[in-house]
Amino acid sequence: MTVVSVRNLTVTAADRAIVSGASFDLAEGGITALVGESGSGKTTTALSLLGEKPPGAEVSGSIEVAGETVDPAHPPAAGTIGYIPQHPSAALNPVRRIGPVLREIARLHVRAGSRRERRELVRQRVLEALRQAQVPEELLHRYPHQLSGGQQQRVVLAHQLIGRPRVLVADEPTTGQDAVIRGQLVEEFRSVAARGIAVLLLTHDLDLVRALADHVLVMNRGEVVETGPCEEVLGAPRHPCTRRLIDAQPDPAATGRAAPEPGDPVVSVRGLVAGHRRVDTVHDVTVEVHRGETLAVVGRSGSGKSTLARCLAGLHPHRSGEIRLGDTPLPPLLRKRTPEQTARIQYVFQDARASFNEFAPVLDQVARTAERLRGAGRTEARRRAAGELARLGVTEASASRRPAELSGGELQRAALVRAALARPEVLICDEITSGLDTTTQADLLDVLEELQDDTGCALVVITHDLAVVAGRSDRVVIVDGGRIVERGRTAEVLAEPGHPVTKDLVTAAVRFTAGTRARPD
Amino acid sequence: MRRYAVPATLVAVPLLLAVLGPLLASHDTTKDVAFLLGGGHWFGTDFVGRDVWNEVLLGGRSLVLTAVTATACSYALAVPLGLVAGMTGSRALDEAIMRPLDLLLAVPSMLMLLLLASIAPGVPWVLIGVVTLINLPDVVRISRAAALSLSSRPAVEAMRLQGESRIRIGVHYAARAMRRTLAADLGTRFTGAIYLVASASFLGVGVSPQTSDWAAMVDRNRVGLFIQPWAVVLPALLVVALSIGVNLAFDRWLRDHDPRSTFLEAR
Amino acid sequence: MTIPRYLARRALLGAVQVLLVVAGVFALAEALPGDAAVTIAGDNPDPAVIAALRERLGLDQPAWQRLGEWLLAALRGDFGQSLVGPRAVVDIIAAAAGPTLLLAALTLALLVPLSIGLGVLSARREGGLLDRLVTGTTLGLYSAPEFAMGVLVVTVFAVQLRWFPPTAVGTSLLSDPAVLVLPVFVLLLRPICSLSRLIRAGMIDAQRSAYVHHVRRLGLSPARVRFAHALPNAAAPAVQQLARTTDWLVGGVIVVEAIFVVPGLGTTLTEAVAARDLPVIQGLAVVFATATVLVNLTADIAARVLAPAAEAGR
Amino acid sequence: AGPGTTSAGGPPRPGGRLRAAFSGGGAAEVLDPHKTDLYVEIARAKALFDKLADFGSDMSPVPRLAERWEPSADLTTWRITLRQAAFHDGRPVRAADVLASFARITEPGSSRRAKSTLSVIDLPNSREIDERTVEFRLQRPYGEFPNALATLGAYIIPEGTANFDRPIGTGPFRFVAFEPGRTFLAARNPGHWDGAPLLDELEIVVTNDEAARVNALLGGQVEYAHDLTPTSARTHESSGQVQVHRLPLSNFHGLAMKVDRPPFDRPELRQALFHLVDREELVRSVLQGSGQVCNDIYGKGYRYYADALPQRRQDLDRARALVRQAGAEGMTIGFDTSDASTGLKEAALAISDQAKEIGLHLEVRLGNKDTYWSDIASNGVLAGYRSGGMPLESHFSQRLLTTSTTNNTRWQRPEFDARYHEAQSTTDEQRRAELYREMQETLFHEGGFLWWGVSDWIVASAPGVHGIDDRAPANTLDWARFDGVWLA
Ligand SMILES: Nc1ncnc2c1ncn2[C@@H]1O[C@H](COP(=O)(O)OP(=O)(O)OP(=O)(O)O)[C@@H](O)[C@H]1O
Ligand SMILES: Nc1ncnc2c1ncn2[C@@H]1O[C@H](COP(=O)(O)OP(=O)(O)OP(=O)(O)O)[C@@H](O)[C@H]1O
Ligand SMILES: [Mg+2]
Ligand SMILES: [Mg+2]
Repeated sequence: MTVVSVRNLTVTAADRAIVSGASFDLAEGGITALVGESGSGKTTTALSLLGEKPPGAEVSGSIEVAGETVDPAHPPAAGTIGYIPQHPSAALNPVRRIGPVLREIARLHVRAGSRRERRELVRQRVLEALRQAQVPEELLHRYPHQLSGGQQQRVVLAHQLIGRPRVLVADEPTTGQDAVIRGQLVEEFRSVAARGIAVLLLTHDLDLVRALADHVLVMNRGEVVETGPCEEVLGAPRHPCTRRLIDAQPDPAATGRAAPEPGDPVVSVRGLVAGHRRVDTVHDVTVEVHRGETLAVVGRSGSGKSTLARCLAGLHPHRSGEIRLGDTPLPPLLRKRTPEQTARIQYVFQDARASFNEFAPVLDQVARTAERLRGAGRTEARRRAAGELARLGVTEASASRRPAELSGGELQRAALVRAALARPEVLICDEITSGLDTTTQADLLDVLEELQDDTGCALVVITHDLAVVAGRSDRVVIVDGGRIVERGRTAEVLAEPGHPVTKDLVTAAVRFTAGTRARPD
Repeated sequence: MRRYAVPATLVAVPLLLAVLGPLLASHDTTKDVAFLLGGGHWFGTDFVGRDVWNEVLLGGRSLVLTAVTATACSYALAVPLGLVAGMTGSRALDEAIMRPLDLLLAVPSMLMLLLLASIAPGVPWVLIGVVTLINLPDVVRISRAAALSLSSRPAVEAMRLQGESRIRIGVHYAARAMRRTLAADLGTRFTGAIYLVASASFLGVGVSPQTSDWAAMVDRNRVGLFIQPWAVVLPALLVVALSIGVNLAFDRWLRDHDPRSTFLEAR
Repeated sequence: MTIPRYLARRALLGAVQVLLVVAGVFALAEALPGDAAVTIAGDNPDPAVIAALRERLGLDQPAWQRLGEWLLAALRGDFGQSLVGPRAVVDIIAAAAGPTLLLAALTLALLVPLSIGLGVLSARREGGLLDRLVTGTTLGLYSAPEFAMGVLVVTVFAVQLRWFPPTAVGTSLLSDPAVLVLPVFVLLLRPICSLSRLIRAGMIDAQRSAYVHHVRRLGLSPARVRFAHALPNAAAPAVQQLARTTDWLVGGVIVVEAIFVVPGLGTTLTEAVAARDLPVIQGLAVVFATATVLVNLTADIAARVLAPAAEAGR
Repeated sequence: AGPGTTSAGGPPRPGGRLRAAFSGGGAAEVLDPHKTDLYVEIARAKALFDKLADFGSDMSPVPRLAERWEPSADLTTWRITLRQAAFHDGRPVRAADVLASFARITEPGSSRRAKSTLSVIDLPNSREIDERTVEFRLQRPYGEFPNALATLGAYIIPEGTANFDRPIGTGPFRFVAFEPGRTFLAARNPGHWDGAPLLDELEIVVTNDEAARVNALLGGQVEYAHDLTPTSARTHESSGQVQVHRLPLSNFHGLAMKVDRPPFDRPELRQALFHLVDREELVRSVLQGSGQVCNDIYGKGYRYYADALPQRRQDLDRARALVRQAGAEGMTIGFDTSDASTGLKEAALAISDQAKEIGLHLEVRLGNKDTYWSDIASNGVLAGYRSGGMPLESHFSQRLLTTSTTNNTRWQRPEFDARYHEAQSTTDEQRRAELYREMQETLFHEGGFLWWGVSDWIVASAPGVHGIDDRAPANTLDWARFDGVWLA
């Protein structure tokens, strides 16, 4: 049965159609995937189901959710549509612990019974949701900032799984998840759908689409250019856009770059220990990054990858050990580092949206790097920034808007440019491809390679996407529980994983793609 | 501009009176019976028989000027301090800023006023200094509290990685994120400063007793509230109008210049 | 840093602060013109009498010596005798602390819910009629000075309508609670504005944040969304202002104490300063400084709780 | 018993408790009658104790515990006969109590209020003639010695009293309870020598804020409110909710110019000020009409006052000419004032405005109110001044003799001193009056004080209160006297 029916949806803002004439239905128990290039209007379409629109935008067309007409003046009843935002960190209240909020949500769905019974039911419901969303129970006492990016995302998922919405809209729900968890989440989404919930999945991950979706909608520049059953659309794409997306998918079987011989170490980390409050989350890590190489950092969600990266960037003071940049030891604190040192190691944040100042145009912010760290003049810096952004497909017009008016993928690219403008010797990229469609992702990786060739910059790529790892990195380190458990040349490690964790990750990824991807011949 | 009509009127009337008043006022010093209602005076006479309207004309300029300067001074000093204390990663720096200010808070402000009154009577700068000093720790604390939750945001970390100076982060990000809080506080603090100026002039700091002053008028004429209400009500109304107007204008302006939108952040 | 260690360090710092404040206040009071002997002599300032008084009160000794002696005695818990009256400083302060604390506690108990309520209410629709009404009213009351409000309130509710007693003359605050109504009312008028404005500002910002939006989408009731999710994020600046209000209630409500004849700490301080009664001023300084230190400590802990992420960054 | 009544309320009725609100001094207040400084302390002392004499409404001494006094011919020995009176504990009042009381007041090292006045007595040589007769030997001839007996704080306490926690006196009321700065309760003394008071109880509450006193009165929390501003009086007089009593000739307002230093060492400049001040305007605006103009000399309406002198009025031309003569045109002169007493500051503002018209710039400086009197005693040249009521003799001796301790105008003239001493050495009232007239004439022309007005003391009472004397200036016998008051 159709739960959501959208007809001729058009959203215009600033004389430009963000979405134009989209029509589709969501059926009870069906999983529909909405795919398309970054900035094609996916999030905007999804949010219009909730009766939300960009400020100043005009919405036309009709939306019906569970028989009720929805428009910005009449949003659907709270709880009808579950929504998992693309950037989950902002959805978590910074001053509330995880557990109480989950219980609060659960209480909405537990009626009947005595107080004791209710309490027990609430507890069960919370535990159930935690299990489904793969959130360990010990995180209940934590504040959101005490979670890793992937954990935050799963907590938000748990919020939605507690309730019983008619429709679940999930905007990139697996971007921050490792292969193992992703596999488990696929099962959960299936069971959600099996409960009769209509699922709208917004994603770039075509493997995920193949694994889950019954139906696929492809968007391009605000228009739905192709729709149909999953196998049909992805198996025999008709629209060039769709074809491009499929073609650009990285090859998981790639065997790493033809790596140059390792240069001198730019950064060497020795015996690094770091942690939060009393617990250590990074233990005795020793690793070197060589000039011009690409080092992939892979590990389960919550294994300490971001913490390690932040230590390098000077954002998280380590407890002991040493980080050397060239021959000089680096002070642990950013404010003790010279601008020169700051410029030489740059970090691209996992959550791009949160890393922008919401009050200033993105372009201005991006350009500041060139001004501050490379001594460029104001106009020169802007020119450079605009150029780099354009290379990645973000127009100057978009970039001149405030962060809130850019799509997730656009911001991710802007964040990369912001760091790259410092012309760093080491560029740490924390999940920078996660929010990007395959085409843009490929472009971005090409641009990075160019940068590497031009400047001899070393890349540290933190990612869950083993395909990216396989195709683009020279060496890989596998992190687990804050320790490096395996390291080596990418091709070798992926081909013959030594550590159980690596094995798990690789098998999960392979199983995932093998089961879904019809290998192009 | 129509949306600003109400706040603009509320601010303009007292402000114009304050600025132009002294030009229109008569400097005739003869006195009538104190607290006369009518008797050839538009708004009666005050506690020593001076014409209330004339006093109102005379009494705005210095008051508004000192209150504005004092509030501006306290903000100019306090907000940067609060930002630094709230956003610094160094606990030592935070404490080094906050604990001495706590000392200032712990000294009864009346004692401070009294002392300054006796040390340097009649100097407007002293008055501005006192009012600034009294407000300083409060504003520092409020802005520190507001800044504290900003300090750990990735946006701030990203700016630091760009090599941005503390000042720039403060001005371009933190101050903007806090602007609503600061405006709310500034609005009420300005009003507070008006009365602080008055009570200080009552103690003899700053404004000399010969000078007319709205807030001091309210204070000195209060005994006559029931036989000659104008002497209190008129200046009080002007202060009220000024204060409500300033605050409403802030509110309006913040609403019109709101770069935020939930929709897009919650995506 | 863990909370107990933090507390221990702040307690130590607090003791130093109190000491410094007391020394500072001593210096301030010394710097004031005249001394107890002069004020006792009053409008009959016979130099011989003043000199005799000085000698009797020990005021002829050097200042540092008097401060030292006072501090030594204070460490033993002896705050000395008033210079102008026959009573012990401790008795004087204890007698005045009762009414002050009672008034302060009552006012705070009403102030917090009221200002939160008003702030949240006016933030419901920014710029709406209700918002402007609340803003206008609270600001109007704020900008009308408290003595004027006091006089007005007494005239209307006590003298004309006779609903409440006009002053606390001749009764004790506890035996006749009706006496408390008007002073508490007047005490509320000012802080309610500054607090509710801050809450309003914070609430508007918080209500637009993604996390509030998120829980709203989840179907939490509007009240829960406001009070359990938006308010904790909005409250940080208001908590600091509340701390200042508490300070003021403990030591600075001189006007209200005068209008309603409540013999509290503020009045005692005014009188002691007027009489240059140094031991009493010193004793009060200890009380006020301790109160401020405690209030600040509480406020700082609240600030930590309300910005949990900030601590991690340190 | 008691003074004449002014309001008709039927025949006096005994009973009831009168609650009176005074301003006070907080925790520092004491019940020691020898240390009375504040009005509230005087009122309490008056309820509990008696003096040998007290001032009548024209400031002439009226016998109280003293039945009569007889001086020797040379006015250096005075024999006082005591009334048959008893302390609250039943002990009779004896000559020994009088001597002991005065000895306590004048004790070396003490700072008791009446000390300087009573030190005229040569106590070691004074003696008890019998139980009820005392003979005072004086240091010098003192024709107005009864003034000293009536002086503030010269109360008689039982011999050997050192502790005033539960004071025992001879007054119309006996002590019940006291909390400094808050309340005082006393009950009728049925055995009072002047007849028992009508009230059962007298409660005195301390209320520093004037508005609060009025409100308490309006709200029925007290029946008597002491010390109101003219504004409050005007506000409530007509409403009929309260009775307003204006006690005339209570509070003198003036200026003190220091005659020993420039610029006021030039008599012309002092005279210029005499002619400058618009007394009517000051009375109208500063006193709000609640008072009368004075003629620059102290003591209007009191015994020996020189009322034959012509009333001075503002004469700007004359003033201008005098300023010129003094060479003070365009001069800036510091003018000290403060909030130490009501009207002080307002008067200063008004006078400095008036002075502008003759080209004198009087720069008003607001001083610290707590130390004002002591500050102006030595510093500055021109200061706002006030004085309560006292006999002319006291005014002269305390403020205008070379040896005076509070000689704020630095008026030090041997011939003036000589006249004073002569007046005290003569038994001839006429001669004394003549001498006083001459002294006042000198002051009128070139003195350092400019008394421009005298204000009423305003008290108010609830409608049912009767027996309050409406003529007694503050600090005289019938002011704040509750033994003749009754409630109807
Ligand atoms: N403030 C904190 N207090 C305690 N534990 C924390 C805190 N911050 C992070 N952690 C924990 O530290 C571990 C490492 O976090 P980190 O962000 O480095 O993980 P990650 O490898 O980047 O994971 P993801 O892939 O999900 O982003 C996680 O298990 C996280 O729960
Ligand atoms: N207020 C606005 N004014 C103008 N353009 C806007 C506004 N808000 C969004 N856009 C633009 O609309 C386009 C669609 O945004 P949307 O967030 O829907 O993209 P998306 O498909 O979700 O992309 P992504 O995959 O990167 O998240 C983007 O190019 C964005 O820049
Ligand atoms: Mg999107
Ligand atoms: Mg991470």
